[in-house]
Amino acid sequence: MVTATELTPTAELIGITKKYPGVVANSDIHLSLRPGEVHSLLGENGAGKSTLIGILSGMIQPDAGEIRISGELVRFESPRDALERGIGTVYQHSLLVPTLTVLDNLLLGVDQGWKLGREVATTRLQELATLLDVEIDPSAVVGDLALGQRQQVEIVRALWRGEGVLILDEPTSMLTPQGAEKLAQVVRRLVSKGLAVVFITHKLNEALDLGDRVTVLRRGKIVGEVSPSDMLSKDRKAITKEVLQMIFGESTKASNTTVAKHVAKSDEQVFRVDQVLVAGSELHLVLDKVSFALNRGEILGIAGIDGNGQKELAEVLSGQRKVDSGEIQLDGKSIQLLSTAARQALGVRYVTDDRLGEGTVGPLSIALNIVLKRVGEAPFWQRSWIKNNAIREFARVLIKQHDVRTPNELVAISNLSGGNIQKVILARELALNPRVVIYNKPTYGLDSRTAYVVLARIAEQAESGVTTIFISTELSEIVAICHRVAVMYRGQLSEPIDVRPGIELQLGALMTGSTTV
Amino acid sequence: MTNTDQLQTAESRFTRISRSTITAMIPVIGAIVIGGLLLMTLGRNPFVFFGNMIDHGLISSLGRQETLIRMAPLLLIASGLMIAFPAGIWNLGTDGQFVMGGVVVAALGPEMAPHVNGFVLFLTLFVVGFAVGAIWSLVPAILKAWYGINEIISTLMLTFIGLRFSALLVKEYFFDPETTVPQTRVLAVADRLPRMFSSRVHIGLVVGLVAIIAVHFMMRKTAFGLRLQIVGMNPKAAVHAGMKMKPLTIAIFTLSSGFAGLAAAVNVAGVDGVVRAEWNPAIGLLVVPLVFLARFHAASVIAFIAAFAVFQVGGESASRKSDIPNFMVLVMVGLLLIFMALGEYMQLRSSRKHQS
Amino acid sequence: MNGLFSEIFISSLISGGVIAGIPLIYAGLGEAISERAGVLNVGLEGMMIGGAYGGFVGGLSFNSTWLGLICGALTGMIISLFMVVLCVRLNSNQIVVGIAITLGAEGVTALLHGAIYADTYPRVPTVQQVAIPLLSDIPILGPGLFNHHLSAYLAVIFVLFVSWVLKSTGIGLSIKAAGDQPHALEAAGGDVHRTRTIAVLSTGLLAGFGGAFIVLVGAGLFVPFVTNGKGFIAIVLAMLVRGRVKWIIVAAVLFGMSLSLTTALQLAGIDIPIDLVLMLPFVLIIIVLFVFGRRSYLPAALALPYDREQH
Amino acid sequence: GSSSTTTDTAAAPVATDAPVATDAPVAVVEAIVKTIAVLAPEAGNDFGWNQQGVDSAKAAAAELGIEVIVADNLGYGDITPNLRELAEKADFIIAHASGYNTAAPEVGAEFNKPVAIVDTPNALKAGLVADYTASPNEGAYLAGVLAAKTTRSGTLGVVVSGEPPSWNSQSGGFADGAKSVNPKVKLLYSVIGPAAYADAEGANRVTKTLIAAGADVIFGQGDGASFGMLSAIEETPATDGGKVLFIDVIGNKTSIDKGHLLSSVLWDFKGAFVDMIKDVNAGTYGTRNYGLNLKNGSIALLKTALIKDAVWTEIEAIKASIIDGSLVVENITDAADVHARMSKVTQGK
Ligand SMILES: Nc1ncnc2c1ncn2[C@@H]1O[C@H](COP(=O)(O)OP(=O)(O)OP(=O)(O)O)[C@@H](O)[C@H]1O
Ligand SMILES: Nc1ncnc2c1ncn2[C@@H]1O[C@H](COP(=O)(O)OP(=O)(O)OP(=O)(O)O)[C@@H](O)[C@H]1O
Ligand SMILES: [Mg+2]
Ligand SMILES: [Mg+2]
Repeated sequence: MVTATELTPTAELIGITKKYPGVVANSDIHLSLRPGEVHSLLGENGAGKSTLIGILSGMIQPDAGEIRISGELVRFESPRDALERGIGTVYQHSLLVPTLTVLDNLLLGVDQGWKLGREVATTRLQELATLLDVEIDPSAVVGDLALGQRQQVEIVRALWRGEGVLILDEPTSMLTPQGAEKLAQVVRRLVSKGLAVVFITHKLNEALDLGDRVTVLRRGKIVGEVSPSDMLSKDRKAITKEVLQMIFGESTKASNTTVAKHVAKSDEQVFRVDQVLVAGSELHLVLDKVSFALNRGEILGIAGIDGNGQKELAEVLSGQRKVDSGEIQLDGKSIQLLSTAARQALGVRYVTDDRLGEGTVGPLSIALNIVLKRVGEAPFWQRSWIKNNAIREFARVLIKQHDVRTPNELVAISNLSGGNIQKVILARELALNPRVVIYNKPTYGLDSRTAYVVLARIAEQAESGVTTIFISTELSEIVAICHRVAVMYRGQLSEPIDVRPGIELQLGALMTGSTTV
Repeated sequence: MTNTDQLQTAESRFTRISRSTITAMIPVIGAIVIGGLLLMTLGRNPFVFFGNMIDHGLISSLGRQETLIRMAPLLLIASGLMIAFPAGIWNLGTDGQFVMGGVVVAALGPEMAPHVNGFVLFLTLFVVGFAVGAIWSLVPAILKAWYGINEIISTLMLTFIGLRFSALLVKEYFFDPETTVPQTRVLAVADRLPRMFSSRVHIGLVVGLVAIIAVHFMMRKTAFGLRLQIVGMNPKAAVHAGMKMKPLTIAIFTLSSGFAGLAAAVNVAGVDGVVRAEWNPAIGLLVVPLVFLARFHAASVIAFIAAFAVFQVGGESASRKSDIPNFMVLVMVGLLLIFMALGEYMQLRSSRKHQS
Repeated sequence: MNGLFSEIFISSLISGGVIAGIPLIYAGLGEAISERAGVLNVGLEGMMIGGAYGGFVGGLSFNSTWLGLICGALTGMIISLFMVVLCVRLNSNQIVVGIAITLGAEGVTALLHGAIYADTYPRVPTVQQVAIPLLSDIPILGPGLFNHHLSAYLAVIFVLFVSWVLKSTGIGLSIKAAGDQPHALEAAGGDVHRTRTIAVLSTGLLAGFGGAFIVLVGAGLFVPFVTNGKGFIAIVLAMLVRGRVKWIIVAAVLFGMSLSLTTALQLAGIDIPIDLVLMLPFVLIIIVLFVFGRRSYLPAALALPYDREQH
Repeated sequence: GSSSTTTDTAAAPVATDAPVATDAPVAVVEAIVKTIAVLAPEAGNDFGWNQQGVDSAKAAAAELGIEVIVADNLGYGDITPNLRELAEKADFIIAHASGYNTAAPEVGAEFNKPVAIVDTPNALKAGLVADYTASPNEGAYLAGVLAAKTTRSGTLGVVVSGEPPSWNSQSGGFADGAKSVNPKVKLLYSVIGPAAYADAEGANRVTKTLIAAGADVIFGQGDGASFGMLSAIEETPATDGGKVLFIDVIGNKTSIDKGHLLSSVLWDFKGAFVDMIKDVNAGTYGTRNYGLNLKNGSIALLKTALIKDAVWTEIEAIKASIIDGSLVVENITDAADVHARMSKVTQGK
């Protein structure tokens, strides 16, 4: 058997450097992508992974360095040039046109003369969907899809266009474990046909399971590699330890998702949702008589495949969406008619999963995004006048506390890496002294250490009496920190059940709509 | 507003202002060169033309005063736009708001003048002008806040409607029975806004400058200003952060168009003293590009408006002296804007180079 | 029927409404294309007046309505190059450049007209009307709607063509993507600059054609400012139909008809002040906006410059 | 040139130290006015209001051997900068637009310079302000007679670009003149549309509509718009298949006519301007107003080849009776009165 190493690399990045004001995102990076190999790219948030693959996909122009495709020196002026060389990419943040249908998004940018080949494309889409074992309605408008569904569309598109290299930047962050597993199978099959794959993830197990080779970035530099031979020869535990060391440097704490779970939840009922109904334009209801009640300090997990009404539930609870009927109570008082601001004042917080769309204001500084929900409040504003120093001071503290990677607090938040943006959002919400917090996929895009810290923080807050609704597609996280868990399926919420070891199977069944276990 | 400058240090603000002052000069020179070529092809001497333009727009005492007078309403309209545009509200109806404010002020002024002192008179006229301008945008404001209806359409349409409606008001209700042409009574010269420093420049200029500086700091330093910017940059984030979109939207429209009404009040009480039926100076749309070019920064807005007024006042005079229709002024202003846009591009590019 | 409400009178009213509406279809269609591609073209009025003048000169020089229209379209396209270079390529502010184009084109055409034609006010060649068989025989409506210069019908064909392009072709998809999420277009291998360039040039072409139509078919000659704000009305109509270009025909003709209606109301001796009558077309637009225009949709990237590395 | 355009001849004093002979301009030795300025809102070559004003000022200056500064295209906005600059240079200012009737006297007072304004008779101020107002209704009356005698269909069209008092005065005079010939004549009246004076396209459209409604003579008033009317008339045959004819106002479009120009109500301001300057020189300016009328010849009906001699003779007779006062033409300025004189479409058979 010929090992991949001996073949000419499909793509080679040589001496790539990219600087942003105050940040060296990539520094003299050398990376070879070989046919038939999955190359896992690891690194903490802001390490420079997305920048690197942005350069390979033609989105970003490097300051120095060169790219070779099958040995030939190329210059990618635009993603088109990369696509023409068979490089398909799933970007970290959805790059689909929200107003177009799934099908038209797939056809976008494909040269095919005057008339679009919609029929052919539909067939191809169905094939790929079957391959991934997902259901994708080609005529659905992308803007109506949940983020997870969008990610599936992106994967389909990358598979379609990436004949030589497939780049996957955190493709599984929005997928269910089953979905991730399916993706892994597909990737395996493609690789066996000679494709080169770059796989970025923060889930170490995924990276090691799927990757033939691992490269780790830290602060823009390559800090370590695990070769295919090492991958095969060494023991998994040893590799894990080694890789963690590379990712985070000296101080490495093992970060399995077992967070010390507290027991002290009181009997005092704080939050109650009763028969909440939101009618959609579709045939089925968006939220179909959702009911649950939470005690003080309790964490309720809400599991489910993305797009089953979790986001709508979160919005209804936070006040961003109106209910058509039903009641929401906080401390026995109805709050469903209150505005978002009024609910915030009562201590209801919502950590959105749409970090770019609504969670942050891109052109504003990190500091201002940190006080986004406190505009006008003391000590940041006094007699309505902004106190820049107070805001900056506060921001610096939170940036430090949450380890946000940025030159300073005045950087526009849109210039941060995805994970660091998420850290800012969490920092903002956790600092507010909340009573009831709704988290929607709070760890999505976070590196494992940060994710661990966040989960620990959530648990800790619950312990201090904060009531928590924890929406996630990661069953392991739910199992790790929740007291009870319920599953959303087509707008309906199952009866919450107590979390106990081995519950995953049962949840998995509920998530796909089967009522029997 | 490029908005990391929310929290900018004083130092970088200084460099920014000086840089924008320099970029303000390059376009002026560019416009003069191309305009000069056009003049030459039309057989006119460009040196004479621009000499006259600068002389009458900037250097001669008479012309300089006219330039300053011309700036007052422009500054006030700009103040309103500096609120609306960063908040993502396309108020393109300032001409209608201006005319409506002007008509009511012109009708009210002469009625009030004999009965009250100057201070009360002007304060009332300013408040009324502001209020009428604001009311004239109430329909677009409500349509936008409650139904999400496109305000570009509604404000433009309300300008067309306002022009007819103001004509109707003058013809049917506010007319001066002493004249045969439909126009309001005249606010006597003695009752106009006080002039400053024994010149002809009335205090409207001060009102304009104060307004623009106040708006500048309101947008950059107050909670309200930040809310408006957030609404403009990412309305979904504003909703997520719990901001009350309806009251904010109404406030944006009210302030923005109120300033257009105030601009008219200042002009009527300071310069015109009267409004005829069919009156429409149509200056609102001219201010729009200047405000964008200045990136909503008060110092730049003032500089651009000054340059613009010099071109207008000086250009009209120079056209006449060169015996060329004063459509030349339109061409010059068009060129100026194009070169300003180019200048902005070059500035952006050089600042990028600096960074890397 | 021998009275004033004769058929010929009514069809003249309808015909007048159509002729007033056609330039709005052309220009509105152009604007719709630009807007879908993310370029808010406030220079439409300037492109129309440029087209009007170019059409006038062309029509006179070649003594042909068609060649005049083509010259007008080309002039509009040449003017739109300013927008292409400054806004699409150099990322200048679209509003600034648009207003500059409008002011500059108004000024230049007025200057040129004053220097060349103001002593003679030449009139353009007479237009050849073509009655569509059968349709033009429909009583009352037929003659007014279906007896026009061929370029009037061409407007409808253009609209159908653009509607098809937007819906069923790759460039159509690219245009929509360039307006809604330009980064996605690039990520998919499209070219935002190229797409917007095509869109803006099409806008110039159509606006120029519409401007030329005003002179060659509508007014019969050029006078300074002859487009009279029609460019701004066209912008409004393009926004009103919210990207569904076929509705531009309805909107433009309705607007034209409401102009005719103001004449009809006056002739019918409706005893209300003329200013109220003349408000009618604009009030109508607001009503249409309120009734049909809820949930207004504008492309997300409208009026924003595109820079690949800046999200 | 006319020697006296005054409406009040008794008030015209004779300058004692400068006996003025109109035909000997060089003789004006002691003239105070050496330079005059004329301000017009639109282009001075518009074959209409602006051109007549500018040309008249030039002719008056030529006659008196003095300088003239022309400032046209000034628009209706804030013209005080122009006024002030001209007030510094000129000895006498003609503000040739009713929209300037407030600003011009104010600036004149500021610089102590005499100004002439239009359509504002009661603004008279000794040494500073006087008004010149036309009575075009008399000329339009004659035009109405001409139209009624020329029409084949018995239907006349009146197209206006707006409803300022002087337009209304002409529309009313025209209607009365036409009805004096044939009380049953139909008068179709339309204001063009919202886009006002330069809307050639709208003018074309409205004119065609009136022609379709039966009009075969169009009385048109409107600056840039009137060219659109002319072009519509050239393109469109009357309902009987014959030619439609055009009656213009203020200016003389003969040089650009293609055989449809029946006549025009001509306005000539020269006489008024000459009289004004003389009064300034004589120190009597501001004690009287100046009028344009049939009597002093500053309002006249253009004679064209299309007018039959017999008709012209009749018109001359009517003109004489207006001049001698035996026929009084009502001067109406209100739009409602104009509308009342016009036919309604519903009145059709
Ligand atoms: N457009 C930009 N302007 C300025 N800085 C940028 C820009 N894009 C990225 N950066 C910075 O470059 C660094 C690398 O970012 P990158 O997105 O590549 O990280 P990443 O490894 O993908 O992180 P994550 O796991 O959080 O997605 C970060 O510090 C980020 O703030
Ligand atoms: N401006 C508008 N205001 C209100 N409703 C509109 C407007 N434009 C379109 N509609 C409505 O939206 C629907 C779709 O419009 P449109 O006819 O453009 O659809 P289409 O699918 O593009 O065309 P077609 O199916 O005929 O090829 C129509 O039924 C119409 O009622
Ligand atoms: Mg990343
Ligand atoms: Mg349809």
